[in-house]
Amino acid sequence: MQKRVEELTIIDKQVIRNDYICWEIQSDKVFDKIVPGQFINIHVKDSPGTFARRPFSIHTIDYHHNSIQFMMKVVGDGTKALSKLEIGDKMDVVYPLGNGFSISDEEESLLVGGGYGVAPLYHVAQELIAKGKKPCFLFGARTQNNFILLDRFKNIAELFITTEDGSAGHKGLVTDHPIWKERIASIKKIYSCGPESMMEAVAHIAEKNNILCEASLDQVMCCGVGVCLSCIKNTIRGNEATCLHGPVFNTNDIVW
Amino acid sequence: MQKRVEELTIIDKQVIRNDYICWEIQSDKVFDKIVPGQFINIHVKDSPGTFARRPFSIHTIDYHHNSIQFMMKVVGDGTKALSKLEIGDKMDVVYPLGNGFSISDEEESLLVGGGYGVAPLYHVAQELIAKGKKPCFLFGARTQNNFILLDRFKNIAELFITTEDGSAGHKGLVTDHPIWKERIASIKKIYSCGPESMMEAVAHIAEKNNILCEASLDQVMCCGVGVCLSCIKNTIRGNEATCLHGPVFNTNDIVW
Amino acid sequence: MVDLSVDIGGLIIKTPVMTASGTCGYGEELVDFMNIPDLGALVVKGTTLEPRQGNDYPRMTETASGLLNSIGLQNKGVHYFHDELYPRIEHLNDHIIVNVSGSRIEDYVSVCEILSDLTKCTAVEVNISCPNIKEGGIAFGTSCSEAAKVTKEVRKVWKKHMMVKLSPNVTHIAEIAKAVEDEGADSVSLVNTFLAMAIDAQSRKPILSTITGGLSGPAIKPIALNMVWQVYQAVKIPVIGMGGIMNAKDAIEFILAGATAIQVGTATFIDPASCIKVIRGIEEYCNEQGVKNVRELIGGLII
Amino acid sequence: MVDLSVDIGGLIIKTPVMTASGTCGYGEELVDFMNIPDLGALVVKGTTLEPRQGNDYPRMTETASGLLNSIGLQNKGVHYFHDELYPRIEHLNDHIIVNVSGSRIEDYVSVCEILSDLTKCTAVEVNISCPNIKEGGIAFGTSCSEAAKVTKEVRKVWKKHMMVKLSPNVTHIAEIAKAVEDEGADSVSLVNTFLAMAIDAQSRKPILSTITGGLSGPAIKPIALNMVWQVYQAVKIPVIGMGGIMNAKDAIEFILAGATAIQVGTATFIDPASCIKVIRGIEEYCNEQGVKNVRELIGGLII
Ligand SMILES: Cc1cc2nc3c(=O)[nH]c(=O)nc-3n(C[C@H](O)[C@H](O)[C@H](O)COP(=O)(O)OP(=O)(O)OC[C@H]3O[C@@H](n4cnc5c(N)ncnc54)[C@H](O)[C@@H]3O)c2cc1C
Ligand SMILES: Cc1cc2nc3c(=O)[nH]c(=O)nc-3n(C[C@H](O)[C@H](O)[C@H](O)COP(=O)(O)OP(=O)(O)OC[C@H]3O[C@@H](n4cnc5c(N)ncnc54)[C@H](O)[C@@H]3O)c2cc1C
Ligand SMILES: Cc1cc2nc3c(=O)[nH]c(=O)nc-3n(C[C@H](O)[C@H](O)[C@H](O)COP(=O)(O)O)c2cc1C
Ligand SMILES: Cc1cc2nc3c(=O)[nH]c(=O)nc-3n(C[C@H](O)[C@H](O)[C@H](O)COP(=O)(O)O)c2cc1C
Ligand code: FES
Ligand code: FES
Repeated sequence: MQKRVEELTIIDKQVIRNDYICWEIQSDKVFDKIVPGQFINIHVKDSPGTFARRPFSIHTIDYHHNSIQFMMKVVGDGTKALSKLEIGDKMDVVYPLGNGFSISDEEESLLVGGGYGVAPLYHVAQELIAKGKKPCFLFGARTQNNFILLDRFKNIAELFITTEDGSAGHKGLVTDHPIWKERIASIKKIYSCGPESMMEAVAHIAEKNNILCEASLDQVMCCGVGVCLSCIKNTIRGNEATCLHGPVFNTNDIVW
Repeated sequence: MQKRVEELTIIDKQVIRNDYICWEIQSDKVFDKIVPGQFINIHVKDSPGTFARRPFSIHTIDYHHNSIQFMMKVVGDGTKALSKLEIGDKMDVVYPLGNGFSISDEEESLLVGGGYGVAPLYHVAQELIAKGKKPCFLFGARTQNNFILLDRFKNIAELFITTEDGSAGHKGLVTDHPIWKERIASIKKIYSCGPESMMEAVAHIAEKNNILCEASLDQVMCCGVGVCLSCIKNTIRGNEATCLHGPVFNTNDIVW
Repeated sequence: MVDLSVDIGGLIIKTPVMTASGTCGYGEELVDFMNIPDLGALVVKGTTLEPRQGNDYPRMTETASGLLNSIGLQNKGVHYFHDELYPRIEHLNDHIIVNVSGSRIEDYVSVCEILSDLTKCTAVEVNISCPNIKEGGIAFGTSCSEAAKVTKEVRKVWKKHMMVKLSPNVTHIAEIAKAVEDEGADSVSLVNTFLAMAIDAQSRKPILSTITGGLSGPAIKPIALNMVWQVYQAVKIPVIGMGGIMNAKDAIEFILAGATAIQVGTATFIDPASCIKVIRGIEEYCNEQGVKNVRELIGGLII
Repeated sequence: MVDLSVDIGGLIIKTPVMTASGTCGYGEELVDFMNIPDLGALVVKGTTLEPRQGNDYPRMTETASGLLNSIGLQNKGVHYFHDELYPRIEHLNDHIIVNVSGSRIEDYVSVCEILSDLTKCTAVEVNISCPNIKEGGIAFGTSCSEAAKVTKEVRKVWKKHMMVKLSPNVTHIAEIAKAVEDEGADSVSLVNTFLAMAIDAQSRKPILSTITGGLSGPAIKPIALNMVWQVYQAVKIPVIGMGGIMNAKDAIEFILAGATAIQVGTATFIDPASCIKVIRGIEEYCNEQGVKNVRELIGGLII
């Protein structure tokens, strides 16, 4: 879909666990196809400390209502100011941005996520399921309470979890989960989104096992449309703007 | 009363005529004596375009509840941002500032006001009445709709009005009102607050008739405590900070 | 109908609004957001003789009402621009102005020579003010004699419009402007970014990989506005003003201070359609104020 | 207990936080808001030989994250300060630093001579950087030789601590700093305000009566921070940093960049208790970070 700047209307706001908000924002105009892994870039008004826009992954799309859901963790001034908005208020959004994941034809795929990185994987799984594929989620967190909305994910696909403190699921990092040993032969594609260290570790496993792997990078962004060149990542093609040529990269192309 | 910086709690908010708000804000701490004509200086959060504080005259004080009422006209970014606050929210206020009017012992006095300048005259009248004096209001506006809360003033003292378009009261400027001819002999003190041109015209009448006259100047302010020297007015003593040596001046001292 | 066209020194552009170099990529990135041909000119990313990877990440951070960057002129070099990029973007505007940078005078000259045969490249903007490369750049822009030298050498090979972009990191910017005017610059553009720095108190480290960078955005507007006004009074060639222009009101202020045209930089990061919104806003302002011709406003400050 | 005392060059002050000249009056105006003796020093309003009315109203306006002023050194002259003001404020701090301004070198010298006998006036801040007076002021601060000359002449008559306040409106601020160090300055303070301008697009007039003024506040912080860092690397005498410090975090950044002490200016207009809040915040930061002595942080930027 063509990129645009638009004032979208907040039609739903769910506060989860105090520090996460799940928003739904609606456009007056019709949506074309939006690719899972694409993101939106929001202008924060009423926050003197916030000058640049703030990027958030698209969690899911409702094409009937031309609305976008995204999950926002409240971390600093920008997200704090946004968190004060209510249903009916407007958000000034540039969207849809970035390349998104390439939803390919492999039968089985693993969707590895951590932190707010799980958000776009929901959209990925939806597309895979629509194509008749079998996605499987593997999420990691430091401790049980750090997960959000696990039920929502469980409802659409198989879900495995790890926690560093062992409070839920397998104890350890996502890369320590037994699933890697058990299913490594059948997994043909990995989609990952989360902390960079996690994505890098996953990429190494993928590389060793010759699995196609895509990761959605989390560079600090500003313009979101490829013109400021602040969000670069070194790739085999040189420094690339992650907002334009990414945020999703084939992990083999990334110089970590 | 000693000056202080404090977060006051909004305990009342009345929107009047769309563009005026009558606020009541309350302190946890006890008030000492606040002089009519003193003002408060508010820090506007959540407004990227507003850097300096914004000054507002005290409309009246409730010493039992340690609360201050003030009337705010919504004109620009700062007042727009403030207008979004609700009962229960806090305002970051420096107060009480300036010298205030000298409530003197003259039997009859005229309180001449225009625009938001009427606000502090209410407090002045209250003090005069408490002292057993007879204040009388004379307010001017361009047109009838520009007056606010006239009833409130009418309730405590005699009230005359003028409008430039003749839509209410006497047609013309406040200085055109017949009261000047009728009562000039008995008026011993004038308190004025409003547009500078009005206050200057009133001051000339006062001077000609040898009436003691005080005016509350409306210079653009910043610090409100006499340290930035931005709010100066030329007086017979040289440039003086109106926030510290004013906002109220004996009009004979002002070099208009 | 307001006439928005201006003459920036032998070059007539249809509106007084251009992109600022390094803030609009090559124009292609913005086609979804606005009709690029409506802009007065498209000023593309700083271009050097050799490709440059730019500085390491992180190379941008927010400051109060501003941005601090040390991109460091990442670009694929003039040959790539000439052969690959230009053909892709030549339809985007009648005036594609290439911002030319280098660390040696010979580099500026070579880049300009290579660009000479590109029809739509009707002007170059000689960047003697980039704070983010180690040698050259800003060094040329902070001394009258060096600034004059670069201008003189480029003038020898570049026959079309030559705009020289000045650094604000100087004591007397008007003197630098006069020096480049004397050597044949057709216009001056100002300002480039201010040398600045950001530190993370918690980690006690600089935020940018390069320690220092260049400050842009509304924070610098009042300083830039004064510089435009100073230069306007000192030179006869047109002045292209920029520095924190976020909307039409800001643009009008620069024009009143003496700018014949203006560039929109950082604003594009906040709203990718900023340039076109500024143009529409200038038009509205002219309509409201009864201005038939935007040229009436140039240097029209009432004092 | 954190030790907050610092030595700014033969003068030990109990905390590294001072008021900035022209932003705290004479301290008296702020007694309701904080305990002035807790500050490292009280730097009072710019003082000239003769009384000055300052510039016409309006002489201040808001800009994005900043303030633009052209107060123009309104003060009642050094004799009034000596005879009337000093006795009233001498109890407010052990170090009352008078900011000395003038349009001729002889004026600086005379003012300092008159101040010599005031016990609590342990230092002067020689202001060679005021952008808001017609002659002198900034002219002294934008040339190494002029800056050196003022410093040299004042040094002859002023035996106590001499701080020289530098202008940021220069190409190489470190060179000016070195010039005044060579002539015997005990410390340098920087930065003063940036020459800047504001225009009202609607009326097409300048907003200030003086057309241009000086910019202060958070907008300039990243530029000021870089200048402090540059000067810190160039001179051996202590650097007093300022420019947009609004809170303890900002103050720590300046100290990490090389400031031995800092001054709080514009912040006082937004919160009259800013200085004391900055001191408390520095103390907290030191406690959190396990810093026993604020001196450990000076120039402690990790690169
Ligand atoms: C492509 C992309 C997609 C994203 N998707 C989501 C999402 O779906 N949900 C979500 O909650 N967040 C997402 N983020 C992160 C989100 O943009 C930041 O959390 C947000 O910008 C913080 O703004 P703030 O003003 O509240 O915090 P700030 O005050 O700017 O920063 C607060 C803290 O967060 C850190 N921070 C700021 N930006 C980033 C960043 N981009 N990455 C990592 N740390 C950062 C800062 O260093 C600081 O420690 C995404 C980021 C990118 C680049
Ligand atoms: C001592 C004093 C007492 C005041 N009391 C009241 C009061 O009781 N109620 C009330 O509504 N207002 C009062 N004001 C005026 C009030 O401070 C301004 O209206 C307010 O600061 C505007 O802020 P803003 O950000 O909304 O507007 P801005 O965006 O700052 O300005 C909007 C418009 O208002 C004009 N303006 C801004 N400040 C002033 C000013 N001080 N005087 C005149 N015009 C100004 C600007 O030039 C501009 O045209 C008082 C001012 C002073 C100095
Ligand atoms: C991210 C970024 C990259 C820039 N790159 C260049 C450049 O390549 N060449 C150049 O002359 N100026 C460059 N500039 C400076 C801008 O063109 C402009 O002069 C400056 O940002 C001030 O304008 P603004 O405040 O509107 O952004 C860059 C600025 C930014 C913010
Ligand atoms: C209203 C005002 C008046 C000032 N007067 C003086 C002065 O008299 N002498 C001086 O050296 N600096 C003066 N300054 C400059 C400040 O001391 C300080 O150097 C500058 O404002 C930067 O610091 P800040 O951003 O913290 O305000 C003045 C600044 C302002 C805003
Ligand atoms: S955020 Fe600007 S190029 Fe990616
Ligand atoms: S507002 Fe600062 S001195 Fe009056």
